[in-house]
Parts: sequence; C-alpha cells; structure tokens
Amino acid sequence: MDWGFWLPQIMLFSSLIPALVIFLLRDEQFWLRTSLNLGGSAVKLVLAGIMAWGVLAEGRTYEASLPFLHNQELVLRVEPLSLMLVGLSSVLWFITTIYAIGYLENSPNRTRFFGFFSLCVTATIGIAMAGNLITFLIFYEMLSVVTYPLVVHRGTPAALAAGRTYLLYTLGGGVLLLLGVIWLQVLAGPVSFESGGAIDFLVDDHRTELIVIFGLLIAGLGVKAAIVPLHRWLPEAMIAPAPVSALLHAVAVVKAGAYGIVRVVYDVYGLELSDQLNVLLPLALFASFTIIYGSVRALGEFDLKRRLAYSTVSQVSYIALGTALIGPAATVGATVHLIHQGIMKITLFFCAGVFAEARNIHDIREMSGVGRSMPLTMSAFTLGAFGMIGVPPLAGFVSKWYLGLGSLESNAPWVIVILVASSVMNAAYFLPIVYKGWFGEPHEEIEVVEAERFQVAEAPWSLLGPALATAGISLLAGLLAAWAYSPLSLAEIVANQRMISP
Amino acid sequence: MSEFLIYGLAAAALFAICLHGIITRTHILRKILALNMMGSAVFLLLITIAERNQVDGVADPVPHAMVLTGIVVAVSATAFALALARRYHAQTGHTELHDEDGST
Amino acid sequence: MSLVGIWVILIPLICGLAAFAVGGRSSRVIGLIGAGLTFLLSGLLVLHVWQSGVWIYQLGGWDVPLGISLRADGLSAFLIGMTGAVGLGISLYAVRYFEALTPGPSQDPSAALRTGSGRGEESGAGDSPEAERGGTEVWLPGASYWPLWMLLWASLNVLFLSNDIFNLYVGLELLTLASVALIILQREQAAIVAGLRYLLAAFLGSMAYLLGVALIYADAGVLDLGLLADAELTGTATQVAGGLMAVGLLLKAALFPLHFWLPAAHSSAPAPVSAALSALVVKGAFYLLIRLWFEVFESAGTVSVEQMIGGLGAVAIVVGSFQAIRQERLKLMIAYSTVAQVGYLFIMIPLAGSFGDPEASWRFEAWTGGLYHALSHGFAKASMFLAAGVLLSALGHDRVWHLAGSASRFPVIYLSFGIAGMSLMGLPPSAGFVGKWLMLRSAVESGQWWWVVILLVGGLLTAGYVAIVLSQALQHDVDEHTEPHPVPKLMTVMVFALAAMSLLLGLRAAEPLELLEIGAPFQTLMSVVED
Amino acid sequence: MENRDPIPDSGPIVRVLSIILGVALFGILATAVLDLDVEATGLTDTVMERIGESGVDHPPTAVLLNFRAYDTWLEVAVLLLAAWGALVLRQATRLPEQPAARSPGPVLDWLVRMLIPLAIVTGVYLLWRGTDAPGGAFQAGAVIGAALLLLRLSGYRSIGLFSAAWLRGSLLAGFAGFMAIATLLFITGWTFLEYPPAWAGLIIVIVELLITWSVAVSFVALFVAARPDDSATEPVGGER
Amino acid sequence: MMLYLWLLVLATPLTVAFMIPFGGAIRRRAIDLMPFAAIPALIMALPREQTAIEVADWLLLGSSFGVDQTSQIFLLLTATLWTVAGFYARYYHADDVEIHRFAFFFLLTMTGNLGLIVAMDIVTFYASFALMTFSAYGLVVHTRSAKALRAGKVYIVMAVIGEGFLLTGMFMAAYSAGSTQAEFIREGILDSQRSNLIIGCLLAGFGIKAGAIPLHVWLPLAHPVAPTAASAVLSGAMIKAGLLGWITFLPIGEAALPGWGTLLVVISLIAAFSGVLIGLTQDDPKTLLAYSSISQMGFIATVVAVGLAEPRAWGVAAIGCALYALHHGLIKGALFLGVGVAHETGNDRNRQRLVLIGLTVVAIALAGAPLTTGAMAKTALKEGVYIGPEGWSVWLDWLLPVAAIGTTVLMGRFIWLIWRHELGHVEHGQYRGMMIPWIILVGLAFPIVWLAPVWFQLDVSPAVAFEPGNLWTSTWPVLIGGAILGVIWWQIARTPREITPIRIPAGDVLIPLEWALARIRPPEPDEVVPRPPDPVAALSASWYGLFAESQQGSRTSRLAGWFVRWDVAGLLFLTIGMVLILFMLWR
Repeated sequence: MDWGFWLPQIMLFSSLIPALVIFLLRDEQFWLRTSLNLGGSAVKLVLAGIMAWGVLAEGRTYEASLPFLHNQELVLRVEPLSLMLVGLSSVLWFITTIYAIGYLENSPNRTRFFGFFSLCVTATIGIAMAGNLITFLIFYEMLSVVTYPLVVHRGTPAALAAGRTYLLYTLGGGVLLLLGVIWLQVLAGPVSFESGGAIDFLVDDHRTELIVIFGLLIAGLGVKAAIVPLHRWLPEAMIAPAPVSALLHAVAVVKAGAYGIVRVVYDVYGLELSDQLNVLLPLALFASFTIIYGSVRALGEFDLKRRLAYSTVSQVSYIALGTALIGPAATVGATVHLIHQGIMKITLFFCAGVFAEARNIHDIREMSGVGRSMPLTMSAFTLGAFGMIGVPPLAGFVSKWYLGLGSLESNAPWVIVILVASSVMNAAYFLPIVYKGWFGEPHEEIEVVEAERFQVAEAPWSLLGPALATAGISLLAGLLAAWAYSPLSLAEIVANQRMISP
Repeated sequence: MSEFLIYGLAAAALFAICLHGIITRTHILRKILALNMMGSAVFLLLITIAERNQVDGVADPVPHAMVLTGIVVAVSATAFALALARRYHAQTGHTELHDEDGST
Repeated sequence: MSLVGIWVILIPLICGLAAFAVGGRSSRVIGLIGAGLTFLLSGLLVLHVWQSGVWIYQLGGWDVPLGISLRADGLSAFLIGMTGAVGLGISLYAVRYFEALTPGPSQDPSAALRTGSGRGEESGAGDSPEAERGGTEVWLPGASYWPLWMLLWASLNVLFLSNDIFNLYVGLELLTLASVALIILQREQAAIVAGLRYLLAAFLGSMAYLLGVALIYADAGVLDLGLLADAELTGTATQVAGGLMAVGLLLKAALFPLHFWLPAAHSSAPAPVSAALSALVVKGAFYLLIRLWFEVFESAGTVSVEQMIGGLGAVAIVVGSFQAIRQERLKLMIAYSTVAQVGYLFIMIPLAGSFGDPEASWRFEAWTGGLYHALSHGFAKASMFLAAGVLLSALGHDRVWHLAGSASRFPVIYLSFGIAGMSLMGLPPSAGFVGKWLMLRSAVESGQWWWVVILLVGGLLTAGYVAIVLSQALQHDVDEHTEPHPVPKLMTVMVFALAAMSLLLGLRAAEPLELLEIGAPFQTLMSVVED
Repeated sequence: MENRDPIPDSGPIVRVLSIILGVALFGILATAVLDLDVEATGLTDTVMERIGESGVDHPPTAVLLNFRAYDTWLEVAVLLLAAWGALVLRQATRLPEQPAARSPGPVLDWLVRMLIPLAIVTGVYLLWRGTDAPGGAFQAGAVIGAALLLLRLSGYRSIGLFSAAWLRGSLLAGFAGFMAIATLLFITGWTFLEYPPAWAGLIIVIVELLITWSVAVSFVALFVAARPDDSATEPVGGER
Repeated sequence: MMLYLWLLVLATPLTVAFMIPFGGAIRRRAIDLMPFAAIPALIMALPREQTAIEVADWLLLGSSFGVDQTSQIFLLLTATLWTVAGFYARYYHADDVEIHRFAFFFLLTMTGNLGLIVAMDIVTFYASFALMTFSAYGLVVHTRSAKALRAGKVYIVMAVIGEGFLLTGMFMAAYSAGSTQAEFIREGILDSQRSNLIIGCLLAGFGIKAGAIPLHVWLPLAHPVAPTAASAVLSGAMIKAGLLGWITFLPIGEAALPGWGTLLVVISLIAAFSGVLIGLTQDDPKTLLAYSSISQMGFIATVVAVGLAEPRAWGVAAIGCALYALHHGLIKGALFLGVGVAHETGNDRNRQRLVLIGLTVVAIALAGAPLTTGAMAKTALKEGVYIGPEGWSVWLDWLLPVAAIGTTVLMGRFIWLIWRHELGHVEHGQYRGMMIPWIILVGLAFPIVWLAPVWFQLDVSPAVAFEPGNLWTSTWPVLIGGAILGVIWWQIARTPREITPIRIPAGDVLIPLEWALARIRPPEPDEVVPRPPDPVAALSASWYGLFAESQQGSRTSRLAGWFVRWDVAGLLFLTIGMVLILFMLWR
C-alpha cells in the first residue's frame, strides 16, 4: 500500500466521514455522535503524528493526486509547511471537539452543529494539504460555505444577519480569488505550490497582469485573513457559539486566509518574483495598518468576544506582514505565528466561552473579580493574553521576535515600530481584562452563587480542560521553542526550504 | 415575379401578420388561431419550396411530408390549446390570459 | 450494445404506453421499471459512446439525406446520461409523491399533496362525474403521471439523439406537449393558465423554428445536421433562419426577456414535474440551440449575435436573481432561479463563439463549461424542486417567510438545498464550479472581461437567494401552526441523492469532460486544449 | 368565479410597434425568400431514385411512412399526447356521452344516417389512395373522426360506449401498433423502422389503418374532453 | 550539570509558586517554603570562580545561563535580599487572608529577578525581566487601596512602555549581532548602523526599571504602596535589574560613546539631586525612601555614564557599580523593612529604641558616613570616575559629595519621620518575626559589603575606604549634612513649625501629565462605541430587506408583471428575433 498516496486522503476522510454519518444521526444519539467525533479527531491526530514523523524525521513528502479536469489534478501534499496547518488543525480540532461537546450539551441542533463542525475541519485540512492552487481554492470555498451554518447556529435575527454579512464577505472574497486563480492559470497553466514559485517565466511579458493577479489573490485571501478593510465580518461572526468562534478565529477561517497568503507569496509567486514586482511593500503596509487598526478598535470594544475578534484582526496580519518581508527570519516568524496565534487565540476564546457559560459574562466590565471564583479559567486567559502581548516565554514572543528580526533583515525597520506599537496596544486592551479578572472586586451577588459552585468546580472539565490544555501548549510552544520538534523548528525547516530553492 | 416569389412572399406576409395578431389580440382563441395560421404560413412556404425543387414535374416530396407531419403536429397542439382554453374559460370565465393568475 | 441508442428511446415509450394501457395503480410499477431500465440504458449508451466514439444510426436503413439518422456523440451521451440519472431520481421520488396523492380508504383526503397554489382547488378523484359513471376505474393523477413522464423522458432522448432538424422539431413538440400535459396533471386553475401560456409560447417558438427549418431546407436541400454542418452555409436564407431558430429556441429555453411563461409553469406543476421541467426540459431547447449554433451556423453565425445572446443571459442572471428573492413562494423562487441559471448557460454562446480568434482553444473550453453547468443545474435544480415538494407536502405551504425554523425538522432537505445551491453558485467542490471555472477561464483567455464580471457577480446573486432561504430556515424561532405531515423517507433520500450528485460531479470532472470531447465541434481546437 | 373584465386588445403603442416590427420582419423574410428564388432540387432526386424500394408509389407517402417514418411515428405520438392531455384535463379515464341525449330530429337523423356510411367509405378510400396519390391515414382519420363526432353531436351513443380500456386502446393503436411492428422487426435483426422490402407495402397499410383509427378517436377525444363538465363550471376554491 | 543547577535556581521559586494554586495543605506548605526559595540562588552566588556559560538549546530560543563577576555580586545581593524579605513577609502577612496571593507573586517576581541575573542571553533576560515586571504588579497592588491601584496603573503603563523600548532595542541588537548571547549583543550594537537607536532604546527601556529621570515617575508611587517586604525587594533588588540590563547589554567599556555618556551623566546627576530634594518634601517615609532610591541610582548611573563615555574607566567602574549596588540594595532593603518593623513596635520603648538605632545605623551607612559600607562603596565608585573622561572628574568630584550632603539630610528627615510618626502604628503581634530578619539584614549588610571584594577578589579593597584621604572625603559631606540637620532641629525645637512647606506629591512630573491625559482621553464610555458603516453589511442587509419586504404582500413586482404581459413578451420576441436576424445578416 502506498502510504504516501493514501495517508493524505485518509486524513481528509477522517473528518469527512464522521461529518456525513453525524448528519444522519438524531440529536439524542449523544454517545454515537461523540464517539464518532472523538474517534475521527483521534484518528486525525494519530495520522498527523505519523505524517509529522515522516516529514520531519524521514524527510518524506506525502502526496496524492487525483484527476479533476482535463489537465488539472487535485493534489494533496504534506510537506513541512502543510504540516504546520495540518498539525494545528488536528490538535485543535481534537481539543475543540471536547470543548464543543461540553459546551453544546443539551442545546438544540447538535447534529447539525457537529456535522458542519467536522466538515469545517475537513475543509481546513484540505486547505492545509492543498498541493496546487485549484485544490486550495476548492477547499477554501468549501470552508466559506460550511462555516455559514455554524455562524448562524443560534438562529437569532442577529446571528442570521451576521451570517449574511459573513457569507457576502467570504463569497465576495472567493470571487476575487477565483478570478485571480483563473487568470493566473490562463497565463501559466496549472499552478502548483512549489517552493520559490514557478511562474517567473511570465514576468517579462505579463508584468502588469501578474501584479493585478497578485492583488486579486491577496484581496480574496485577505477577506478571510481579515485584512483591513476586509475585516468587518470577523467581529460580526462573534455571535456564533464559543467553540465556533474559537475554531474560526484560531484555526479555520482566518488561518485559511493567512495560510493562503503565505502560499501565494512563497509558493506561487516566490519571494524573488514578488519582490521584483514590488507587491510586497503594499502587502506589508496593509498588514501593518491592519495590525494597528485592529488594536485600536479592540480598545474600543467592551464585549469580550468582540475585543478578541479585533485582536484576531490585528494578530493574523502578523502572518501577512511576515510574509511580505523578505528573509528567512520573517518567514519563520510568519509561519510560526500561524501556529502560535492559533493556540493562543483559541485559548482566549475557550475562556470567553467558559465565562459566558459558567457566569454569563459577556462584557469585560462584568469580569470584575472573576479570577477569584474561576482561577483556572482566568489563568488560561492570562497566559493567552500575555502570549498575545508577546511576553516571553509565551509563544507570541517567539513569533514577534522572528518578525522583528525579519523586518531588519528585509531592511524595513519601520515594521519594528508596528510590532512594538501593537504589543503596547495589545497590553492596553488585554491587561485591563486580566487586571479586572484577578484584582477587581467581585460582584456581590456572584460571590453568593460562587460559594455553592466553588465546591464542585469552576466550570465543567470538558470546557476547562481544553482551555488549560491550549494555554499549556502556548506556554510550551514558547518555552521550548528551540526544541527540535517545536513549531519554531518546523517553521525553520519551512523557511530553509523557501530560501534555498531560488 | 415568379410563382415561388408570390407564394413565398405571401407566406412571409402571413407569418408576420399572424405574429402581429398574437401580440396584439388578447382573446385566447385569436391567439390560438394566429398561431395555427402561422403554421400555415410555414407550410405554404414549404409547399412553395417543394414546387421550386421539382424535377421532371415531380415536386420535392420531402417538404410535402414535412407539411403533412407539421399539420398533424400543429393540429394536435392547437387542439390541446383549445381544450385548455375551454377548461380555463369554464373555470374562470375569462377569455383572456390574465397575467397574475400564474405568477402569484 | 451498439443498438442501445434505439432502446433508450423505445423503452420509455414502451413502458409509457404500457403504463397508459394498464392505467390505475399498476402504472406506477411499469413506470418504475421503465425508469430503471431507461436509466440503465442511458448508462450503457454513455459507456458505449465512451468506448466506441460517436454512434450514428440510419433509421430504416435509409442513408442521409434521404432518411433520418440518429447520432450520439459525447454531448448527446452526456445529456442522456444526465437525463437518465435525474430521471431515475425524480421517478423514485414520484412513487411516494403520487402515492400520497392517491386517495385510498385508509387515507385522509386532506393528506393529498398540494401542488403549491394557495388557492387551487382540492384535487381528488371524487369530483369527476365521468369517473363515477365509469364505475370500474377512478382517475388517478399518478396513473396519468407515469405514462406522460415516460413519454417526456423518451422525447428528451429523441431530442438528444436526433440528427435531423425537422425531426428535432417533432421532438420539440413532443416534449412541449408532454410537459404541458404534466403541468396540468392536477387541473388546478393556476396550472391550467400556466400550462396554456406555456403551450402558446412554446408553439410560437416552434413556429419560428419551423420557419427556420423551411428556410434552411430551401437553402441547403438537406435536413441532416451533419450534412448541414459540412455545407458551411452562409446564405441569406440560412442567416435569417439562424435568427429565427435562435429566437424560437430562446423562447423555449426561456432566456430573458422571453421567460415570461416559465415561472408560473414550473412552479404550478407537481414537484416531480417541476423538477423535470426545470432540470431537463429547458435543457432540451438549450441543447438544440448550441447544437445548431456550433454546427449548422458555425459559418453563418456572427460575433454580434453571440454577444447579444450572452447579453440577454447576463440580464437574465441579474433580473432572475432579483425576482427570485422577491418571491413569496419557494417554488416560484426556484423557478426564477431557473430563469437566472438559463442566462448563465447562454453566456456560453459568446464565449464559445468566434470572438477574437475562431481557432482559439477557449471556445471548446467555454462549450464544455457551459454544458457542465447545464449538467450541474440539472441535478441541482431537480433536487431543489423536489425539496420544495417535500416541504410543501409536509407543511402544506411553501411560503418562504413561513419556513422559519424548519431547518431543524428537515435537516436533510435543507442540507440538500444548500448543496444544490452551492452548485448553482458555482462554488467548489461542485459540478457548478467546474462549469463556471471553464467558462471563466475561457472568458479570461479570450479577454472578454465583461463576461467574467457577470459570471462572478452571477454567482453572488445566486448566493443571494439560496442563502436567504437557508437563513430563513435556520432561524431559531419556529414558525409553526400545525405539526408537519410525515414525509416518506424515499423522497428525502432522492432530494439528497440528486444534490449529492451535483456535488460529486464536481469532484471528478475529468471523465465527463472527456466524454464531451467525443464528436464535439471544434475538433481542430481540441488538440490545443489537450496540452 | 372571479369576474374580471376582459383584457382589451393591445393599445395603439403596441399595435404600432407591432406593425412596424411586423413589416420589418416581413421585409427580412422577403429578403430570404428572394434569396431562395433559385434553381434547386432539394431531395427530389434522392427520393425518386429509391422510391421503388419503399413499398408505395406516392412519393410523399413513401417519405412519410418509410424514408422518414420516424417523423411520422413521433408525430402520432404528438397527437396521442394531445388527446391524452385532454383526458388529463378532464381527469377522466373515459369520455362522457352528450349529457342530455336529445332527439336529433327527423331531418338531422336522416342526414346522419346517410352521412356516416359515406364518411366511412370516404375515409377508407382516402386511406387506400394514400399509397399512390395524395391522401393517407390522417386525412382518413380526420374524416372518420368527423363521422364519430357527428354521431355524438346528434345524440347517438358513440364514443361514450368505449370502456376506459377501449378508449385507451384506440388512442394507442396507431402509435403502439407502429411501434410494435418496428420493434418486432428491430428485435428480429432489422434496422429500426426498416421494413423487409417484400412486406413493406403491407406493413405500411397496416400501420396506416391503425393510425387512421387512432387519429379518428383522438380527434373525438380532443373535442369531447375539452368540453367543460358540470363540476368544472361550479365556483372554484374554498376548502372542502 | 551546571546548567541544571542554574535551572534549579529558577525552578525552585517557580515550583513553590505553582504549589500555591492547589490550595489547602500544599498552599500552606508553599507559604512556609517561600523564604527558602532563593536559597539555591544564594548558594550559586557564593563560588569564587565563575563557571563557563551553559546553554540550554531547547529552551526558548536557546537560553544560556551563567554569571560573571559583576552579575555574581548582583546575584548575591538579590538572593540575600529575597531570602530576608521572604522571612519577613512570612510574618508581615501572617494575618493577611490573601497571603497566598502575595506569596505567589512574590515568588514569581523572585524567579524573574533571579532569572535575569543568571541569564546570559538577551531573550532569557528579557523573559525573566518581563516575568519580574508583570508579577511585581501583583505586589504593588496587593493592598487594593486606591493608592495602590493608581500606583499599579502607572507602574504597568510604564512597564509596558519600557518593554516596548526594550523589544525595539533587542530586535535591532540581536539582528545586528546575529545572536542572542550577551557578549555578541554588545558587539552587535556597535556594529549596527543603528547603534545609537539601540542604545537609546535600551537606556530608556532599562532606565524605566532603574528609575532614571524622567522615567522614574512610577517608582515613588509603586515602591511605597507595596507591602513592606515587597517594597524592600522592589527598591533594593529589582531596581538593580535595570542597572544590570545596562551593564550586561550596553557596549560599555568596549567603545567610547561620549554623547550617550554625557546624556546619561546629566540625567543621573539630575536624578541624584532631584531625588533628594523631592524626597525631602515627602511625609511618608517609604515614599521618601523611594526618592532616595532614585537619587542613589543616579549615583550609580553616573558611573555607568562614565563607562559609556570612557571605555578605559569601565573595568574599575564596573566593580564600583556592582559594589555600590550591593551596598545600596542591602541598605535600602534594611531601611524599608525597618519601616515595617517600626510600625510593629507598639508602645514598647525598647523595641522602638532598637528600631530607631538600627535604622539610624543603616541610614548613616546610606549617607556614606566613614567606615560604613556606603563609604566603601562610594570610594569604589569614585575610582571609576577618576579615570573617566577628561573634565568630568572635576565636576563629579564635588557634585557627588554635595549629593551626599543631600542624602544625609534626607536620611535625617527619614529618621525624624519614623521617630515622630511611624512608631507603633499597628500591632499585629508579628514584631518578633519581622524584627529578626530585619536585624539579621542590618547585621549582615556591613560584613557582606565589606567582604564581597575580598571574597570575589575584586580590584578594590575595603581598605581603600580607610585611607585618610578617602576617609575625609566621605566624612565632610556627612558632617555638613549633620550640621544642616542640627540647624533644622534647633529651629524646630525653638518654634515648632513646618520646615518644608512645599509638598511635592509622589510621582512629581506625572501629576501634570496625568491631569493633561485626563483632559484628552474621554472617560470610559458605557454606550456602544460607534462603528464606521460597513458597506458590505449594508449591502447584505438591503438585500435581505428586499426579500423581507416582498414576503408579506402578495404583489409581484411591476417589472415582473410587465414581462408576463403577452403583448410585451410578444414584442420582445419579435424585437429580439429581428435584432438577431439583422445581426446575422450584418457581419
């Protein structure tokens, strides 16, 4: 059996099949659904582990290509860069599944939720493993669609309105991306992802077109990556249940956009060509503006999830920013932030969900003293927040560090100002929350309730555990960054590949 | 002016006139009749073509066959349309197609 | 094996006649057998063409131009295959659908399915005095459905296989009459007026087409498509004929603004009929037009005509989508969606037309793209109409506004609706995406940017109404007065199966696309595409 | 019943536009016709060359029932469909008699008695002549159908006597018979719609006969079924 | 092996800290262990020989640990102070229900403080620095009083700004160095084309912690409000972290940077004087001590400035720096702890007397009276100044003693404040538990400072302080200061009145700044923040509106109704047909 061919496919099916089966179940079939979910995610985790071993230790590449159109194939390939998102999705899917099971206990339409949830992961895994542009596009669009039912899951008018806005944004972005992809394919033929890009030969005759196509691709991807001014859907989508927000913000949707930008710059155009076309500076400027703008907006939001959403807007653009800088360190920074931002942000959203579930806290101003009754949650939140600020030894610092070095490497020292300003602003909007949670005076009435609850646990373990787990991972990812199997090392491999080949 | 032209132009004129009728007349029966006569216009043209194509006094049988087939087809459609129109009239009392009926 | 092309016409006819002759409830069994066999035969035909290339059959042993030939190339096989698959799905659905419609001792008369009009009369067999006097047999809508449906199916196959422009006319008429008869199956007032309007419009279209046939025959002296294509006609008469046939077929295919008959007709018919009409019948006229356009009028056609047809298609997309969203009833919304999607199909004409460079490879790309879109639309739209039928029979209405919250009770139905919608939008991974992809590629390649814009915007507009329905259904507040009627599982399964097909065909399009290449026009261009 | 005013014919603007466009259409069609005013033979030669093999002498009949039998076969199907559609419209499996059979009166009665045999004879003659001169199944069918109608209109029981099965059988006869023959031959190895030369004439006659009967019944069915029945004229709408 | 010892230094307080959240018996055990958490560090500070740098290539971005001569002294200071403060705090907070919270932050802060000393690369340093900074916030706001919260706010804002400066400087330094190791960083800064920017950033970033003017504003607010044990480590040990940062990462002693040197020396002198002057106006002894710390750090910074300006001087100056830091840290710690002990004396005269004597001894030492640690440290400090840039020594030679006069007066006021206002404030019954650590510290401060140069074989001998010249140099400022104090005391004794009518509020320059900021920044809004319009959302909303409005009325749109009309449709049919035909003909 050719494992290189089958593993990527099994990887996809490990969430696709549970998704399909789940759709056939009734809401009450809790155990079957749960075991399907957990089984699928466990299988995925194991597969991700196997492939990680293969890729990292044995230097293998897993590749499956399936015929699609005349001269076009669907390619699933697992190499270091894809492994990053594959790994992230697998790990976080597993954790989020546990969280979601706890979170949605007894709420209506669980079957629908978990079905689309699994589909969403399938799409993300597909995006991660996409080996050429069209495969990427297919999964990218699939993601837009399958996340819609999750966003509107609550079914309130507000949720539906948010869902419509979300859909319009992502589909609009998809349209731009589609146009860009088609145009590029018309010029270059089937475009597969190759380190350093494979379309240099077009530069002499099609310079302007290439620039326009780059703009289209980035604009299309920028919607999901929430680059200003295409970010507006993200805070609106916060209306979704917490596990969805967590997954949307940490793994699936925004990552799809950011990962796409990484792919386009590194593996479609190649850094050299991108530089030659002078398209990186605008990208960097947009990303920088987003970083600052997102932070400023976050300061003005008092709804916890909305603040986190704007924080995501800001943080995800780090990836785009790093991608737009030329140099191995920037590449390391950009790619490692894919993972780091994911685990940190998911921690924060998990916590936000726990607050909402256990204490019905949605507003930052209600968080006063919540750390006393929910110390574990608040600890996880604090770790996530400090990570976001970029305080060592948390993961966020590592990303920021490489981005900072990268900015100097590519002779764009102004980026440092952005990074530092962003850190300061992150502190400005996260530290008050941390402060309120730990040091604020708890509301009287809550404390009474606490007295009873505290005996048991501050929240169900299915909610708390995932939050703590991801918080722990985000700490370890930073603390052990230099370890050979850390995300950072993986990112370094990715960067080396991208730097050597041209 | 050749025989072909006379009949041919007559067919053309008939076709145009029937089309005018279909457009401007609202009574269903008139519409059906106009359509039917439109068919006749085409058949006239076909017959004319058959005559034009004659070899040794034998007219081209293919247009003839087409006309015969066409007539039956047209008759069938006409008859069915009439049946429908009568039913419609019986149900609603209308002799015209009321626009809103179908679209609400 | 090589005669499967005849059987694919004969079997549905035989079964249809048998069903008619037997009448009553047993017609269902015959109809089902017919559907199954026809499906198999369609598959065999596809296989045959796939393996042995273009199939040509001289009927009665008379060579063209004397006789009539049947021809199955990739395109025909493609559409017959689609008809087979969609037809089977519709048939299986219809079994249960009309079963519910058949009054029996155990059945509550109010359980009869309604076809959708809010004010249509109740259907039932008891109100016909003849039936009472007839004594032995009662009139059953299902009993009439099966033979008519088989005949409709047969006429589609006739159309797709015929290689003779006059025979195509007969086929078209057969199709029209079968459709109208099916529309009025339940004699509701709305259906009758819609059927009448449809019949008259189709009649008008046929006349224009027939006049075109006459002119072409006068000009070329042959009726065979192959011979006409070889003749490379460019005479005035042929050109006039081209215009006439085009406008006639546009009317039959309901391209904006000649769509006036479609929404009412498609929405007032029973669900399986609506599905067949929107998914298959419209494709008949479309098929004929592209057949003619790229074979007979390849030399006579002009860029301006193509652009104009495309322009109408563009307007159709916009107007159809806007109208769709403004419809109160789901079936009407879906019908207007067909108006928009037909516009989408016709954008293929300017793209595959001779714009710029007649020898360019993008023409073939657009041609396959348009056809693939037709394929995807076939499955998706059938699924949508059948879904609407399920909702209608379960809830007793199909008012979009009042579907609020029904997603939790009909999850599979809405899932299918969503998947079908995806296909219509051209979102990957769906068959619609493949079509859209190819058409877009062609538009970009040929530099016809205006079509790029409309193709892309069209997708968004489609999303506009599909998403609205879904969002309405996903609402939390359940808008419910009565407990919904139980719906037979098979119906739901068929809705899903058709939607799933529209998805699966997008995952592996290589083979269907290769099928289309067999015997396609643009033979000279295909080698370019191959690299 | 909804009583709405009839829609008046189109106003002057539409009329004028329609006339202008109609004239233009005529002009264009005329151009085409002028263009076609040339010597051409069409398929005359081709048909005449092979008419001997067709089993009939009259070229159009040869074309209709042999060379292009497929067209004819399908055309019968069209007629069948129309009749069938009319039945659907009536939601009936059989056709009604004249509701209240009135005595036709002595004159009419006599006329009917005279005309019916004449019509039948004429029909058969037309059918027979079809093989070598204008005429054929449709003409014959139309005449016989007219006779049946006459019977019915004058109050005789005719078509109403047909049971549901008979009615269906009659409607189907032409098409099904045609198909049966063609299919049988096809199964036995002949090309579809090919007649063994020796049997061609006979087959054509049989087919024509069947078609004639079907056409006749179809016409009657169309006429009768279109007639609104009592239930349909009642006010519609409202729940039962 | 060494590596794990270094890690143990950090792991010990960290482990104890993370025992606390478990609650119950584990928590109580952790609180008992709190004072011992710095013991491993203390042990590691003792060896006379420094071992090689150890690298943990799996930790962070590759951490390295180790100490050099200078940092070992810092480690000694820090470990000692934390240990003493730990014991002290154990009793100070005995009745505090939130002692676990204090202990948790105390231990975390300790980890950070120790970590930054043993870190030999900039990332680990920064990580520890951040840990210390953010954890110390918990100490600052421990009492939750309004004052504490305000101080905490200012503290954290300044800390974040400081982190920003550091990060900026670190990026550029590390990039230029291509490494994170301290030694390479120093070179890298010089090699960098942006070396001035880097130096500026690092100066400012660490300067905030070191209380350099004008970045000191948080210090007089935060140090006093913290619980006394925390104040002691804040002012004694943590304030040195900034200094250590400068010493470790700035290329002092490697290249002449006269510009930066001048700037720093000016700032430092301003700090040295203004710290004294503003300190004099304070009523709260802890605030006064905080200002004194600003002033004292000014002294040390002067020497750093010398090193910056004149690399040759650094070898000597560094030792002076370290020694002075050691002296100041221990003494200032003792002073702060003493304030707490003074509160606890109750009405017991003996206790009061003991406290006053002890405080006076350390106060005199801080003033630099001869034979005290201060005198020795100051002498060592001056060694560096003498080989400093030309012309500087002339100024520094008399400016520093003048500052010492100020310190003397300041300490006089401190003792007076304690004597008059602070004795016996509260009575928790923890006097003994607090007094013993304090006395030990007072007792140890002298020998440690005296013996450190000998033990570590520094280039400076304690004997220098006993040379007559130096003896006189250290004597006269104290005498003058004493005289001034005498005059003042005489004045007050004659007519009791306020000597210093001016009261500069703690935080000095911050006050107008805060006022100005309050004008600019609107108060926290309770209402929804207005969001700019979103065209896409508006589009989707209007599309939905189109749908919603057509759902309730059963009217088809006019357009649709129009198209359904036969005559319209027919005309369209005709028109399209005509156009198609015409287009066909017209090619």
